[in-house]
Amino acid sequence: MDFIIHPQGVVIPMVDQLPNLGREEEMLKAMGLQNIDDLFADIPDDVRFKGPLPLRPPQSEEEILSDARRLLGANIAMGSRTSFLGAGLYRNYIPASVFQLVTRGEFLTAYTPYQPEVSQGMLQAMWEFQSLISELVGLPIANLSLYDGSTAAAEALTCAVRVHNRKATQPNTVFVSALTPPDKMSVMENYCQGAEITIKTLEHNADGTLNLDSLKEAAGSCGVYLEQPNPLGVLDEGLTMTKEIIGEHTALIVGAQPVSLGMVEAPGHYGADIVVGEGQPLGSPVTAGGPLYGIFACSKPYLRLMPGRIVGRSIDVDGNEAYCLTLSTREQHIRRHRATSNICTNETLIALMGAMHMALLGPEGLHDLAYRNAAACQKAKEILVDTPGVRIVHNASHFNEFAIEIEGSAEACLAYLDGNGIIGGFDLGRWYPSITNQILITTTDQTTEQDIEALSAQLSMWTSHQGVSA
Amino acid sequence: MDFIIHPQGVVIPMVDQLPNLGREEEMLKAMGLQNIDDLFADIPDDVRFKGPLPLRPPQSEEEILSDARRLLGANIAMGSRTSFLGAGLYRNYIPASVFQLVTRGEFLTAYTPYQPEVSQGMLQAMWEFQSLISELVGLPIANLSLYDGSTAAAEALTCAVRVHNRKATQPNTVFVSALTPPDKMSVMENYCQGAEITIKTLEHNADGTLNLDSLKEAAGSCGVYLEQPNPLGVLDEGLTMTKEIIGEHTALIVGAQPVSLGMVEAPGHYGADIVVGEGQPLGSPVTAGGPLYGIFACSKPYLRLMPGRIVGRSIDVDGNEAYCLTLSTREQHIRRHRATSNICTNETLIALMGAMHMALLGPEGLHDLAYRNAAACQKAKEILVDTPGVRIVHNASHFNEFAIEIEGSAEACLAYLDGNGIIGGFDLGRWYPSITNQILITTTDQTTEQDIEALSAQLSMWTSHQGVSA
Amino acid sequence: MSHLFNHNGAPNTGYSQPPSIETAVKPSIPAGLVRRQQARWPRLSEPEMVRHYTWLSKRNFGIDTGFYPLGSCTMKHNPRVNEVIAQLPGIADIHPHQPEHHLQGLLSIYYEMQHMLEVCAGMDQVTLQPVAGAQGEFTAVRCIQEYFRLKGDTKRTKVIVPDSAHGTNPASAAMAGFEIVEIPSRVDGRIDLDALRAVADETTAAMMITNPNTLGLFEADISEASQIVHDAGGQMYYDGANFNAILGITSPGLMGFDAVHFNLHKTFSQPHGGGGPGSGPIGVKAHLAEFLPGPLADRRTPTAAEQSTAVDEFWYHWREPAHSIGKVQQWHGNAGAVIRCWAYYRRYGSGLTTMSEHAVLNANYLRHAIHKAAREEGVDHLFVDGAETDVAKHEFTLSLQPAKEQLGVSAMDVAKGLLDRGYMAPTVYFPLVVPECMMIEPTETESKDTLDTFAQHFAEVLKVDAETLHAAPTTTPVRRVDEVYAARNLCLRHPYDE
Amino acid sequence: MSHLFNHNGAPNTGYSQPPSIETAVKPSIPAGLVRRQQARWPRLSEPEMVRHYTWLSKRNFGIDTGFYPLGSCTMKHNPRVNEVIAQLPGIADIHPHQPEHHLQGLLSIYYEMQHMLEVCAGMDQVTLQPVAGAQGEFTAVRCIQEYFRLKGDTKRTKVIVPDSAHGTNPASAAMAGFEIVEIPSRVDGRIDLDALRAVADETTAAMMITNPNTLGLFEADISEASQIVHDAGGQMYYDGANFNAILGITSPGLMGFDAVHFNLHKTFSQPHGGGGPGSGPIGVKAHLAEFLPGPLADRRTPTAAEQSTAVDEFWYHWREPAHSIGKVQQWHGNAGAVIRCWAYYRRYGSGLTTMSEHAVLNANYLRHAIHKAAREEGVDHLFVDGAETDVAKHEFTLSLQPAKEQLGVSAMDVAKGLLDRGYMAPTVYFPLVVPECMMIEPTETESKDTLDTFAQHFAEVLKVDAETLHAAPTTTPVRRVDEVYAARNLCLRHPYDE
Ligand SMILES: Cc1ncc(COP(=O)(O)O)c(C=O)c1O
Ligand SMILES: Cc1ncc(COP(=O)(O)O)c(C=O)c1O
Repeated sequence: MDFIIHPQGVVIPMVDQLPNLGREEEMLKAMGLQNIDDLFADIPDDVRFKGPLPLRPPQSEEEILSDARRLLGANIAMGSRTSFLGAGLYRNYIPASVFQLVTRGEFLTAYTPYQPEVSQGMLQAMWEFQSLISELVGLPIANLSLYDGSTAAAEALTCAVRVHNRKATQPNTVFVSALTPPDKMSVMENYCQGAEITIKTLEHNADGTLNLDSLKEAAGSCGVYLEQPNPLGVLDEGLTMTKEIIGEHTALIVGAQPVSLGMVEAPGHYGADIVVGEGQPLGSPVTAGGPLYGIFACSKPYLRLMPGRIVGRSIDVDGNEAYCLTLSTREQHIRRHRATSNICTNETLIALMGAMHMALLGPEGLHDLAYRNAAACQKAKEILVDTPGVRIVHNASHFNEFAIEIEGSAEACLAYLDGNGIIGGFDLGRWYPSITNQILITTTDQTTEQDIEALSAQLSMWTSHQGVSA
Repeated sequence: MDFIIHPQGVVIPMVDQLPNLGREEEMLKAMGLQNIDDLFADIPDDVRFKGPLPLRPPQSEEEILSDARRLLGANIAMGSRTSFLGAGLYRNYIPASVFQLVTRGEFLTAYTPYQPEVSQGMLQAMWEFQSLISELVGLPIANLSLYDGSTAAAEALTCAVRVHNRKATQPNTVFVSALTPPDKMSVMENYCQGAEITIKTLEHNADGTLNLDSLKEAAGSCGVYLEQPNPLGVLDEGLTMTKEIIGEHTALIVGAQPVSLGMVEAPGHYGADIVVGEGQPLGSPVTAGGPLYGIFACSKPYLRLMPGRIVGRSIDVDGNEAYCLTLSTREQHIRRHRATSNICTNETLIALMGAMHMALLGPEGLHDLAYRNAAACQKAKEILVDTPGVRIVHNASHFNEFAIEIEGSAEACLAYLDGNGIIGGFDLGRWYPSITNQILITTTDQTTEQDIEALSAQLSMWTSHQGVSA
Repeated sequence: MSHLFNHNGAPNTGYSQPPSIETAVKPSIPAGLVRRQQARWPRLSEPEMVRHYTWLSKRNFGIDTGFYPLGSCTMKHNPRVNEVIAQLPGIADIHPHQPEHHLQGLLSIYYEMQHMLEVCAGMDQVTLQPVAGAQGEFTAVRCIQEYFRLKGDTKRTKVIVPDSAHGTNPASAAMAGFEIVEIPSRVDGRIDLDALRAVADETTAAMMITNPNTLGLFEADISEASQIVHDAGGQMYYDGANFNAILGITSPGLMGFDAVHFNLHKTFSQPHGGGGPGSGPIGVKAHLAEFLPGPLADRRTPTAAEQSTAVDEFWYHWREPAHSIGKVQQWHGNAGAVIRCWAYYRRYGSGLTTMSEHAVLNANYLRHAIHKAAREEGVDHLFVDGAETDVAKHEFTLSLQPAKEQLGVSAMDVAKGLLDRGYMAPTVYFPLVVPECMMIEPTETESKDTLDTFAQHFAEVLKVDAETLHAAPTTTPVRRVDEVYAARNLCLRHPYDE
Repeated sequence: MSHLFNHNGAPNTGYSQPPSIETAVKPSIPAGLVRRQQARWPRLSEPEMVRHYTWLSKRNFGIDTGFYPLGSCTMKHNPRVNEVIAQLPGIADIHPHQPEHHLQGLLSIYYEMQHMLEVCAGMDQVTLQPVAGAQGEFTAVRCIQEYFRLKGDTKRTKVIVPDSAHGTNPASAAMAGFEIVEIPSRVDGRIDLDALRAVADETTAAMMITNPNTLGLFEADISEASQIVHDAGGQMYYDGANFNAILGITSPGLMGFDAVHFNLHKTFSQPHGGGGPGSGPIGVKAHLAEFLPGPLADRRTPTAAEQSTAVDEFWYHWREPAHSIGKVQQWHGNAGAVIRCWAYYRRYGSGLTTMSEHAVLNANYLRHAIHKAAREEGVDHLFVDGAETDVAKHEFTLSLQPAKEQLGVSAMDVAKGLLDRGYMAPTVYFPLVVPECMMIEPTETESKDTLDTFAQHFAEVLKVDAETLHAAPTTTPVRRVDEVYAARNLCLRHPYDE
């Protein structure tokens, strides 16, 4: 028993989670045992801990909450500053009803719906999620989430190899945009190395668009991974021509920012075989990078070799509509080491938030959300183009991000902005080490005109400081 | 139609609550009508509004939330300061599960359980609430809430008159402690005047306790209203003798602070016929004074003349346990102008929060919560007794409040404390105009030793300033 | 079944508390006041508590569960952002006794709400203090009483109410000490002006009425009624429970009323919470304004010192009306409800008219759809309109008297039949003037599909044989509950000894 | 039925947005990229959306709904304050790329969690990056792979797993490119050391095993197994899915393991969310530490400038291990889950041992109660223990093989019978080594009453005739779902044309 009797007589912590505290004896007696230790008689003495865990004492709910408030309060929430940081994660407003519904215990505290008869709620919700994603990206099939955008991209590569390797003239080879952020690339490499897949890179033009000549080399490989908008925020019309170039037997995998698809063509409509993406901008807060949800959608030929769980609509014994997990023979719990992926726990609840957000938006709402993102981006370009010392790097169309070049080092500039209350964007040098003076500026539906003006003002201050020190 | 087409083409507000926007024509046509105005043809022209309501344009959810954050953020939450303000409302910690469960739509969005077959959840929860309150105050009957502590007290007075008037030697008369806060007294007066009840007052001794001689005058009246702890925070042992003094035919009504009942005797156990109180300290935030919930409990003789709704345990046609509203012949929807009260909408959801909090506390938890309140009070007394210029007014036992006397005016002192980040308590001059230099100091489970030390330090600063200026 | 009182775990099971402050001397209770026997409360761990209340919730029907056409109750959707707002510390953690400079945000919202309600009702001054409709009625009637008292007009001891009035109207007036004079409605459900003329005299303090009335009909003669009462020297009181029908279309002020209450928990979407909390502000014409309970939110130009704390170009402050009747709740009313309703108001703003239009559109459409479905299913002979009318407002009544007579099926039976089909039943047996009454209010937040489907189900229930309907409901958590048993075998709390 | 795609209201029905920023030139999409056909999404108003998802939730079973004895899944109560904490802006509104001085609170929590897991597991370094157990396995196996690669030990291409292993073990190792060697369990469900000796050799990279194993039995020979694998030059990998049984009692470190993953969504109460998210940190011994994916949270004495921003006496910062395999998720793992689990940890602290003790107490008590109830009901001949043992750990298995043989009643039939009695069914048909397996894990957050009642129901289900059980469940939202139909008539999204 681990009661802590406080000097003043108050009995405290951990009690509140253990309904059988105080009943141990009664329960042991019923089993014919003397004490708790009898239950651990099968654990050899030489592997047993001696003494209590060297950890801090238990706390009450109030103390935990107060420590959490103190510690997390010491973090600087993006919303408490003017922020232009995105680079893959985007803070759009999420309607209040989403949080209130997703925390209903029936959703929150359920396991994977292995017993469909009592899990119809989540099963149907995920089937609807698949339907929403399918329409969003323009492909007939979607699974019910992978871990995040990066693992979805990585699993797309191995999936492409599984599907195309036999006919490939460049077997075990995939091509990935050289712009792919190194953290994402690293995930891809980890996922690919076991399958002995070689990842080659595709080059880009100075205006940020894909070099279509470079793409030609990818023909005959198993797959090509490109993003739209690309990591520099550039909308690349060239992508509509890629499928034609690489041909039928090479998978075109497009990584899409889901909010952009309110205005930008669905990749499935210009030939993508697989569309992946970070689902977060729809339905989920940024949450320091997780939990998020990975979108994975594909066309028919990929179905039986794709990763992740899928819900199918079926009937029950009375012929009534019912939903269940299907095609599980691809999965680890059935196929074990021959499974298409090792994924088990995925990101269902975050995908559910995505579904709820999509349900509230509707097609026009998604368009408007995209428009608000894009308008803020356009405004930022309009203002920054006139800001002394700032150059917009790519003369291109952008969705909600674009690169700027500033005087001096990006790192120093961002530190300066930070000192003035602005999270100024992302130092592109962290992705592309040869670049030292470029910042990726991100706008979302939360960006205001004042935010942009504040950024512009501080950037021109920065420029003038640079002038002085130069 | 009230779409607002934004210059940039985005369609906005109010749309999200009206599922039939855009379907008006179709629906009107089905009815053989031309336009919405046809539905209002029965309203004479001379009483119709001309032109739109002169109100501000609609806002989107985001804008409302952002305005709410801005405006409510401009209020100073007690938790953002060191606070000793109570005087009837007390901020104890409420476990997180209470909020999460009470906002479940099934509870939140239900009406009064008029159809018991589909309202068993709230009915049983309220029956359990009655049981919890009954045990808490030591009386067999409790209703399922009145508006707040003041209306509960007021309704107790009229109830006492209904029950005792026939045998009273002082008919239509009740006696109320002279310490009763004027705002509460005002509610009592409003409720009593219609029934032509005279409210007389009971005097108190210099140590804050009830003057038992004064009480003798109340014998033969319909009822006596006293508080335990009293409005000065004093625990008055004398109350255990009041029932004997006033006799069988005069109702003893005790207003109790529910948290105190973890340590202090239940009024029902020392003769109270009716116990009322402000339920807020159990389960509810202070919320600027509402919604709260009024506790009303009584002994058998009052049952059929008491105000408010009551749930009874019953059976359904199959003989299964079932709950329903009962004794509704007392209520306005049946008895109309002869009802025992006009109450209809009450404070069920807040009472439910109370029930949840009580369920989590259990008897020992309530004791500990009371103890924490009292220990903070004791500590405050220990520290303030040694603080220069501060005098503890009543040499008495206190639960979680006590009066101090300070140098100079209480109002100025509180303003001084406020300027130093401390909500210093309640200026007793607001209740008792003849008193100018007393402050009611309240502690709760949220009060820390540092809080008390900060108060003491600032009070001695205040004293020294007073010395200088004097 | 899950029973709270069946749980009996270890001490402090549900909620572990931090240690208390250490004191030199233990806090003590006077010997005669020490609690001897703890409350015999159950002991639940957090998991048990969460599961118990989750289970209970699943046995409860709310708007979120399904269509809730409860007449007179305006069961509209409760926007979810309002709940988020009401939990912000700037409202949840505020004490009403904090000084005004701590409460500028709250005061400005109070001011805005008073103003909005004044505009919508055509009244001169609103107070947000009353915490429910009934309390609003009582408060307004008290103000009227004080008004006459101050004028020395002491003979006015009566309040007139139509027989179709909600029970709170007579109850509230009686609580204030008035004698109730009930006047019968006309056969068509409207106010009988002759009957009114017959009773309105120098003893009349006020008439209380709602418009649209409790049958959902607009009282076209309302101006004349006002005239009659005013001519007799009385005051006109508007029961605002049916405000959802007329926002931006007409107002009590335009109809000649002197006082009105609002049910913010109806018209302005404060969730009903299974019975409460609500909020029942009242608005009055200028001659009654100084009798209102305080405090009212008022505003002025800020001083230089105040400027930095001000939330806009004004400084907001509390004000006590000169002849205030005093208080009806100890604090400033249900501030938490006011905040939610402010958020609701902001969503519509000047577009509140559209809200009312849709409420009336939906009610009339549903009425139409029910009659149509009944004709198609051949059951239209089993009910009639509660009152004849071309258009209803936000609700309408049906009389099931024909079903009762022809089949022995009562309005209650039909109600229970609807429960079996997953609906909350409409209000039954109110107003009392309609025999076997069913009162249906869909609100503006229900879709056409929901209305169509409900109409179909309504007709189908009427096709069910009487025996089956008498036995309904059968699919609910419990079957028909024995209310007589409950009253005869009173069991009002956990019986420890059973 | 409520169908999302049946709703088709007005544009922007569900969520009204503020106006966009006005720009000089309209933002434009390159002509070839303009979306031509909008997604054919439904259009729901907020009330419709709220009701739809409320309805769906009512058709879903969670821990809050009832007892959820799903073996291997550790369905313990999810403390509610953790959800409040996870929604604080200091975690929800944080970007992983913010500079370290913006993230001192987060970093300190990461550090504390790493440290706590290191202590509990007896490992030298933990990384919080993997976002689920399976990803943890993959990550650790990748680290082992790189470890051998750096050592130039290139022949180690095989990973040994017992046949009772969870499917993710072989799947993860295979994903990393290893060949899987499966070794059979002994009849008593434990590891067969001889079989292990037979396969452990210079090609062995690692053995993956969980202890207590998937039958809920503690592998008493675990040290010897470690010895065998280590002698062969391989690494020992501990599948931490069953950590709930041994916290504070023993640790993978003490048992000789080199690497371990944790399922924070099992042991540390991250809610399962209907399938995720989870969090699958891994811990390793020092020799593997520099291969872990980064960033790790580390700390040092703050500089003078840093002191004001520090949350305690340290300055926290990210660190990249020298030979890191790189990343397995793009950011810092599931930070939101880590925060919840940190809150959970704080509630027990050094008392985590008590938590495990109660998990094991409850499992053994339930096992005892089931056998007892079965004897009393005369159905004890219908099942046997999945493996013989005196005590189980946090879960145990039963084999329904006798019921299958004697009555034709399968483990699945019994599972469905339990659904009808309001329970979630235990895990069935896993581990594969137990015929007609039922795997039962009550967790420490269930009360004795719940366990007693479940045991009784379990016995009663076994008394139900076979035909009825084949037809079970009958009281659930749908009846037995046709999984074959689903696979044969693939319908994976809304069919617009139906
Ligand atoms: C017509 C009418 N008047 C008055 C009231 C009383 O309002 P409340 O329940 O808020 O006290 C109601 C409430 O049902 C009503 O419908
Ligand atoms: C024994 C065992 N190992 C591994 C896993 C995989 O963990 P996750 O689902 O977090 O990927 C599980 C999950 O069910 C498990 O039970």
